[in-house]
Amino acid sequence: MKIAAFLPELLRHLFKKPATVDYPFKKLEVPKDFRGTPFLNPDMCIVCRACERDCPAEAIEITSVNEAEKRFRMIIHNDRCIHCAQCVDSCPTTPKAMQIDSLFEIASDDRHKLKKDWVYVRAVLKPKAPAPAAPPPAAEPKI
Amino acid sequence: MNFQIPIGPQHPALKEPISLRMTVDGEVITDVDIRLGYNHRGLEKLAEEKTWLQNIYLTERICGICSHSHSSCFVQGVEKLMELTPPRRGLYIRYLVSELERVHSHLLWLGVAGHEAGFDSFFMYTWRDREVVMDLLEMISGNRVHYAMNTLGGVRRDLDEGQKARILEGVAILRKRSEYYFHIGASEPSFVARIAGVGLLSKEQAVSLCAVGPVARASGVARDVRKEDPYAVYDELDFELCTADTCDVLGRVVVRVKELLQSYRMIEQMVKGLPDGDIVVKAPRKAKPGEVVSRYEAPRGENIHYIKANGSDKPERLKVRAPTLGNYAATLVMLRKGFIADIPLIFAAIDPCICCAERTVTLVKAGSGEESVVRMSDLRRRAIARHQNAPVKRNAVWPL
Amino acid sequence: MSDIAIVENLKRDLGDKVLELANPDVRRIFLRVAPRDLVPAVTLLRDKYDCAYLATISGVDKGETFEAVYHFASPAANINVRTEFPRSDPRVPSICAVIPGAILYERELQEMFGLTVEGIPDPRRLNLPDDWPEGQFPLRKDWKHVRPQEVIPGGKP
Amino acid sequence: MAVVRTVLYLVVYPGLLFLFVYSTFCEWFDRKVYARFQNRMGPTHTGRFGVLQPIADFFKLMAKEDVVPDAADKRLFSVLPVIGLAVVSTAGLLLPVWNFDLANPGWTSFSGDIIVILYLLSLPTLILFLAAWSSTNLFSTIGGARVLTMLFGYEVPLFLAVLSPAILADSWRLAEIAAFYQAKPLLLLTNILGFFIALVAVQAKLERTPFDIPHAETEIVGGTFTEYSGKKLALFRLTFDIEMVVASGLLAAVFLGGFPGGAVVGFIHFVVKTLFIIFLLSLLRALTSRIRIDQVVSFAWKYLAPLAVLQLLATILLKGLIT
Repeated sequence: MKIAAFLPELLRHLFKKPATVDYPFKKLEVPKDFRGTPFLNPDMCIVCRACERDCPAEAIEITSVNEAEKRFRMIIHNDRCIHCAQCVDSCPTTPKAMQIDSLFEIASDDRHKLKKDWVYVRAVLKPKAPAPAAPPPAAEPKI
Repeated sequence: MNFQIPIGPQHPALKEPISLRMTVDGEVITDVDIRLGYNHRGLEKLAEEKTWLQNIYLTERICGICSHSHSSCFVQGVEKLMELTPPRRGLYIRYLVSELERVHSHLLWLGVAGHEAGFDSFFMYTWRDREVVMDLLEMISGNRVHYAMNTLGGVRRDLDEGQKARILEGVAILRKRSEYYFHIGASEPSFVARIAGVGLLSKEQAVSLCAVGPVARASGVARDVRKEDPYAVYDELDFELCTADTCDVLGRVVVRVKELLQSYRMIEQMVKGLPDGDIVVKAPRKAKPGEVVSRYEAPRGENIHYIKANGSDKPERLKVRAPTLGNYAATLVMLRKGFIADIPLIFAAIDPCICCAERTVTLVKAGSGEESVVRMSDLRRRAIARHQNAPVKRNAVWPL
Repeated sequence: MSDIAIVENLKRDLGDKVLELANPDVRRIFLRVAPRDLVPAVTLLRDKYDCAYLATISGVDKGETFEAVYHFASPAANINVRTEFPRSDPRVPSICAVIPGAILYERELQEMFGLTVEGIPDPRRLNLPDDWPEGQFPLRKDWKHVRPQEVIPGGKP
Repeated sequence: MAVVRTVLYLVVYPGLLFLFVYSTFCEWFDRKVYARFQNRMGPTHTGRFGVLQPIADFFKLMAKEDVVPDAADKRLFSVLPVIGLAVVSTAGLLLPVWNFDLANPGWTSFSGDIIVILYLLSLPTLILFLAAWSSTNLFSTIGGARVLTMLFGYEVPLFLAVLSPAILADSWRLAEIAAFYQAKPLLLLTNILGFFIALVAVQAKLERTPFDIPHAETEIVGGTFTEYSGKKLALFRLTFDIEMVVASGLLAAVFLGGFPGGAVVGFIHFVVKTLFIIFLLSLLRALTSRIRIDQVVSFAWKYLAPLAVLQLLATILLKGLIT
């Protein structure tokens, strides 16, 4: 039972630089593959809806704007998103249509500002396979 | 003359909403009634409406501190249902992250115990050193709290050489700091005075009330799922079972710090012995009908997931029993005969994760003492009288 | 005591009470008994098989019958005792006399599935709110919950 | 001229204005040193190095809503903070800082003023109990009981420790005691034991960790201050700050040889010595954890009181030797 067992540690830290970071004024850099906000690059997307089906928080919504010209609209509800990047893993395209950036300061006072949407024409698959450009069998579109 | 003190759902000492109604006589607690359900999110019903893949992230959000425990326990069970055997490397990474999570959870608890006892410098230092392991986890998994490392059939991210070296470095720093906290926790007189002889739970009580985890191990009950029912990689790692037999909060501090040191050993073994190969196996979307009980040693005790599948891509029944729930009956026994000053310390000693345990509540006969205003003179007389004949016999050495 | 030894002993001790005994995985034993033999089976498990530790009780709604699975954990193996009872009169004996810690899970069973646990020391409601309507048992399969449409305050929909 | 000096004395120098500014400065100093001990930053953004943070807190609280519980005894509930502030400020006037001459004692420094200052410093504890009692809240009732219980613990050792140098200096007047030790500084070393006892006792009087039991927020929410908010709470916190300044001023005067020199040099002495004592107080605060109420009383009577008596004995023996 030592009296003032903590004294040497306290005195040693008296003139050391504080460990706390002055956050809003000095920012910490985020590690390499940090999971921030998901986003879509529309030209790669083949509308297989794997991301919409696998998203735990139902934050991805794909609706067809106009069936004839195969125009689709995807809304990512970033206020519901839990940033788990499952959509990136489930996306069958290579290079990935769904990607995730490392932006974490996304707080806003209005939830509508958090919703991002893309209107895009469904990409015409490069005719590498003679089969018609049907969506891959694994995904059954749920209109 | 006693009156009831509501350590109500909202209280500075409680990080989460739980209601403890203490029937108090002066400073001594005579009776306790606990009431939960303020944070019940109907998780088991929700799990029946989500697919297996989505349920991984749902079970991960049962608790903020031990998120990887719940998701590993769930994924481990589902892999048995789907007869998947994840590759060795994937298993090693999964249980490396779970040991890192045990380190961060125990360091967090050490700080909270210090804060509850008013030892704020200890709280500041332990939480500063906890940042080392949080940065490691963020480097590995991309997020500080919900690591989302697990997927059906393995893990989602791999470890490269640079990360392995950084993990070993971090563990070396943390081992030195943990030994220092062990020394402080056991020798700072004012801190020991607050935790020695407080919250007594004898071994028989611990067994009969089904206490789990460090609370049971601090009362001499040597039960640990990693030793008793070793899952995945734990039969290949050598580590000791840490117990103490002082049956009080000091024993729980000692057990948790010893477990920290054991976790460092395991992490080093896992990082050095990381087999190579791929980290995940393709998983089907549907699971064959069947049921499985999967057990996992979370930082607070034993997690049990009972999963029943009916052949569709959604579970038919998911029953989750979090460790904190097992300790509630033991908490009420510990709280009786304690001081008001000890309430937050005893309650924090089981490291309650209330959002985990929100599926059930326990009870003790509510005290009959009604709320009554006591005259000043006899309040002071009783306060002084109580000091002369302190009713609680402290068997531990009490330096002050 | 290995799994096979436990299974043999259980067959010998319980004899005809054992309706079903399965050992699907290492250190996992599933035992089915009729509701009336539950308490003697649990007492035997606690005394002879060192299963004083009840992890939890899982209630399962199997359509026309209910099922309660009692998960015991001994240092040797995880023994799960299962009982089934018809939906028409959902009654199950309480094992609080044998295992004091079981009160927790029996009350959840009672509240979430609408079973009546006979001899339960404290039938108070558990973690459902006090103003939860009577007769509503959320974990039953036929209890459907329709999620309200999410309304975002302010601004365009 | 004398009227101007008195008004100046009352209102500016050791009076209200100085006490307000200096006590907020001391609180900033305490919070900054306490933060640096814990390897963190402490207040940094309000004014240079965050110096204006306590003042900012004070004015924020003054602007906040002031709720009086309806079951409470309204008049007593709202008048207590003001009385507390008044008591502690008058104690501040008695410090031997300026405007005293050794020859003829005036109203600011007379023989026996050490007793008056000790009495005025123990009044806030009773005011705290009344405040806790009049707010009829469960937690504050317990806080009030704890304040009284602790009073029995640290009061006697404090008095013994502070009075032993007075006995050696053979006078009850702070100015004379300070002058005595300025003349013979070597005798200060004999009071080192008394100094440490007084430090611990003042830490208990100011209810700072390890003795912040009456308002331990993790146990009984706000303790004595649970029902206080807005202006009343601001006044109470100011009372505690001024009490810290006055108590450390008292200890500096008695144990560290007072504040020699006229107005300016005395002022510098006053600032340096009180800041040194506040540094020791925040070191004590960073060092230990909060102990229970029954441990406070047993610690005070098992360790503090005997040591104080020992110090008194040594002083009396020494007094016999040197006269």
